[in-house]
Amino acid sequence: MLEKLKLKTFDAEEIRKDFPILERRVNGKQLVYLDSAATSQKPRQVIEAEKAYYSEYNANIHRGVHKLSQEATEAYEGVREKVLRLINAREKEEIIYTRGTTEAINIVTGSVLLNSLQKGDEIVLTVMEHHSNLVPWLAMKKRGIDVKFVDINDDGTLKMEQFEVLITKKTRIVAVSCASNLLGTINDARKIAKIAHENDALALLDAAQAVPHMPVDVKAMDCDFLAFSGHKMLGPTGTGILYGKRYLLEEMEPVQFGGDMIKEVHLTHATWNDLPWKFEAGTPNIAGVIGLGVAIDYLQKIGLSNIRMHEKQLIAYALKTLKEIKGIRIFGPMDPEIRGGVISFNLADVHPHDLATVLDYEGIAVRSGHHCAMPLTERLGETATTRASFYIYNTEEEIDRLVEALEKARKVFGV
Amino acid sequence: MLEKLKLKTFDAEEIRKDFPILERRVNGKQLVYLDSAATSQKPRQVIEAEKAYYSEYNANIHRGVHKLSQEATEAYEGVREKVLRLINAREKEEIIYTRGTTEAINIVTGSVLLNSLQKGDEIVLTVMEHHSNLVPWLAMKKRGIDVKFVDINDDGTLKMEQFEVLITKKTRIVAVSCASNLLGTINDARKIAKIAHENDALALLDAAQAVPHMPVDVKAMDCDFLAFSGHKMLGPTGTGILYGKRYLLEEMEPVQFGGDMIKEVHLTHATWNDLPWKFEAGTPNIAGVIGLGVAIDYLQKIGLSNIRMHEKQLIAYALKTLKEIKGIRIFGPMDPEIRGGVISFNLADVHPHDLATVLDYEGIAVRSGHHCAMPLTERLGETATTRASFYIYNTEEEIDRLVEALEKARKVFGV
Amino acid sequence: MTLDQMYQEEIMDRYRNPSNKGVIEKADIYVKEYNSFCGDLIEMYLKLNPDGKISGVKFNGNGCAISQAAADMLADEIKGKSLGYAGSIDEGKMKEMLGIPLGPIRIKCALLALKALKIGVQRYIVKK
Amino acid sequence: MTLDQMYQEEIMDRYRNPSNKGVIEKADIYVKEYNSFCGDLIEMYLKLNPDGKISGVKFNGNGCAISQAAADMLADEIKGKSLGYAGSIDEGKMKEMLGIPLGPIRIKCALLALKALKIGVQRYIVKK
Ligand SMILES: Cc1ncc(COP(=O)(O)O)c(C=O)c1O
Ligand SMILES: Cc1ncc(COP(=O)(O)O)c(C=O)c1O
Ligand code: FES
Ligand code: FES
Repeated sequence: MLEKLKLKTFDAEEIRKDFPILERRVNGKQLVYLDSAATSQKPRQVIEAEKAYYSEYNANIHRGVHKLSQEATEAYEGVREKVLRLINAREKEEIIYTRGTTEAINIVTGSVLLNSLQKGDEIVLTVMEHHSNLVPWLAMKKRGIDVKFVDINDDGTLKMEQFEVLITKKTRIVAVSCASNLLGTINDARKIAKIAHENDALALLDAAQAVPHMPVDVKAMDCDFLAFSGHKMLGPTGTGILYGKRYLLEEMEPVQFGGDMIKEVHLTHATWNDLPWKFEAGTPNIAGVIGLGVAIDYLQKIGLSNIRMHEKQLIAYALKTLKEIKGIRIFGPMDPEIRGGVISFNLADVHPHDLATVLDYEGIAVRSGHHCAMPLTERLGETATTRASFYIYNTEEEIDRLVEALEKARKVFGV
Repeated sequence: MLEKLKLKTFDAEEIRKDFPILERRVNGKQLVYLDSAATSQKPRQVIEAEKAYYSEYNANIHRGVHKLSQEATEAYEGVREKVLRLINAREKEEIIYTRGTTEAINIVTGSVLLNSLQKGDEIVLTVMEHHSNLVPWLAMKKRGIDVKFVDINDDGTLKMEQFEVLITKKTRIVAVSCASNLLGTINDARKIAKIAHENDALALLDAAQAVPHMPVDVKAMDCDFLAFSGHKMLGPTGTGILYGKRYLLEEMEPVQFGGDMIKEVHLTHATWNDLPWKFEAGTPNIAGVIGLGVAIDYLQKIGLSNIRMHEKQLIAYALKTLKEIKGIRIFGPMDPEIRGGVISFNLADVHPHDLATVLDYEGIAVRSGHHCAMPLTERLGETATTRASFYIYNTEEEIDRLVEALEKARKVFGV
Repeated sequence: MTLDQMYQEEIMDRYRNPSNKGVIEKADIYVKEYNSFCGDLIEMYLKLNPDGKISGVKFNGNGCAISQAAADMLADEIKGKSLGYAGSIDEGKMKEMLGIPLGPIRIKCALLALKALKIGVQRYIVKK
Repeated sequence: MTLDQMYQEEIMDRYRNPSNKGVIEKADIYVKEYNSFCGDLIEMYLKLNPDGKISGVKFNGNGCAISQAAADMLADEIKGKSLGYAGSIDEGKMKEMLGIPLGPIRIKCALLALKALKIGVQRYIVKK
């Protein structure tokens, strides 16, 4: 069916046929999966790619001369080229495979490049960061490094003017998400990177909620690091990417040590392998990376701009219909132009987890809680929220089902 | 066919039917896979388990209230119990999921527990360690920590008496492999741990070549840490385990920071989650862990003692037939009682990679090179070796094919 | 199970109108425990008689309906009982009291108050 | 391709009896390069005439038949040529010279000497 995608129309109904899980029934109802911001579903093409690897050419990579190992190595290494094209990187050496966004960011924070930060140096984040782009930086406070936060406006957009104030000559790195996994806000990453560079600071972008959903161009944004997760973009679990500008990656010390990341080992010392392998110690998630390659092919075939358009339509529809529900509080910008396919809300005083349980009884999978953004949740004055998030396979009918179920919940909880 | 395994006989031919890849032909010949020490092949049960996860209940874990997330969480967390039983750990909290042995060891070396090592403290390793259990320790030398090495005898066994000398009150940790991935030597890990403890040092065991192949009991060995890889024991790539005694894991600081490993996050500080999640930051390899659980079931059904027996028979046969080849040099102990299913050798002056290429033309997959053990290779006076390694699905007929092919290689290279 | 069975009357009642919510000043036992899954907090306050009987018990915090109802039930259950009895209540008993099946995730809500109680009892015994 | 084609006569010949193996004392260009896949080492020695022509070239190290044969061929190819020509040899040319297809792994063997040569030429030019 992928053939049809070449047409200009973006037919989610056709795409759904590629996702076996969407046929599932939950509590007797047809599954409505609105939790793609946590992890996306996988098309059969990706599932089959992993199966094919294990059934036809499973072998450890790099060090093997035999046929299976050569095939596995070629497939595994070939995915770097696909990632490179997806985010418009310069060289394959800039693409490092990780377990996910979290590991990608931890490689940057854990490396000696940043260990060389000195007391008095500053890091600038925002209050909307995911814990992955927050806790690793907080861990640096012990070394006397100050962490500052850009706040949000009431509409869930960043107070852009604060960047100009908080980023100073003391700032060594500015780490910001391209899009918020809770508010949906799409940030002006390009501008933020520019302000950072004007102050000789580095810019790291957490693109976990961007790369799967819209065109991302590291050259255009001119970021120094970019981190994202494969499992949020149709790829297997246990996959992610760290992009880094080559000169920075060259300077950085590895954070994990072992096989594959070395050139030479003696009893007294070792020398590091070339990029990108310097950062890839031990046997990696070979099947996962190969699956990720197929996921990227799938996304490219649809086109990231088309995906963005589809999600924009969905979020516009969701904002319009959900805001009619009595007692609902919706967080984040109401303008679909600056919002990804994510909508978090609360219903009167109903606890989000109770709400999610109620929705689950209706077959609707939403996420509830702090969405790994406790400080932001607190900043919103909530203890938790309920989040519906969309992807290529979601439809307006599914949003209708969400609205119906929320009306039902209002009755159960008497609100 | 797994039903048959309940019989006392261990029928590799029956087991082979579960491994789709073994039907493959390479260069027109039936594949002979002798590279399981690098990564094992996967039975269809494991492949199907991953497929079932993605097709039926793929979701992110822990934070999700909805049905899919609950099912995924239960499946993912349930595997800890299986690992616990496999290695006879005390509590599920002692089982940490990692990408592989390498990451498991790096968690220990990277943690502040070991950052607290002081100048003058000593680490004791052996010359037969895999880079994974070598390079992370070497990285500590920068901090003034001394790394000492126990040597091997000519037969590839450890000079056990050196432990008594090298381990002193200055020794903080002794890190040794249970079985060598190059020599095949099975070490007396229990005794080594005992000597370590008598000197108040900790004992870390690299069990990458032990857990897949023989019964391993952390209580009996009384090790403090045990590291191994899921992908070497029929499990998916990107999986591994760190076992640690609870009191040590409690004391240790996490090495990666982000989602899931925290209890509370504020803009100023964060507190860590309970064990084992404290060490599992970010979305893990969910499908991989679930597949690993099925791999463990598969191994348990066959029985680890039976697997050991099968491999002992194979290695005895291999040693007997290979040593007849003119010009062959076999490394490691010639006694199958203290040797796992691994045999490394060199043929006259033929370069191991040329040899592996020749074998590959005969459909035989062997590994060649330093096997991530450069210092050991050097210690043996070689620049590289060729390695054949066996697992449950290998047969004596396959060893015959190896011998034939080696004879052919002798002709090609005129040796 | 249907939605109504899950959020059945007793649970909704106790959630909307708990009889044991509040604080006890100068409590003999005070425990603050987070649910690691949701970040919600429960506080348990126990007041003891000289003979070791639990004379007062309150819970506080912001949790879901399940956790609040469970805490309220648990408070009723141990009020006037010995500390030993309170310490002996296990997960099975707690699930029985709630009377609704819960998945691996929401069960943490049901057991949060119990977890806090157990910590409190243990700490008190050790300190003595 | 069969085994014999792979380890064809010229390759085996050059491997067993290389004409350019050895060292050059006081070489104008010396590079030591490891093959990260196998750990094997190749050393390239180049001697230049005053006019910039390569008057002598030797390689040393312990590699496989492929790498040794490739190094030997490469040495023959650049002997007496200009440094510019040496620097201009690309992977395609090297593969062509060897004349056997190689997988993604063994290709590194075939290109090791070339890699060392290119590094040496570049360094020399920069230093000047
Ligand atoms: C914005 C953002 N950053 C980071 C992450 C962490 O990604 P992972 O769990 O794959 O490491 C997520 C997803 O949970 C996210 O939404
Ligand atoms: C003894 C030993 N230790 C460690 C490792 C590293 O395992 P991994 O690559 O799965 O991290 C291996 C396997 O390559 C091994 O054989
Ligand atoms: S959701 Fe937090 S206690 Fe139930
Ligand atoms: S195997 Fe080392 S250079 Fe060919």
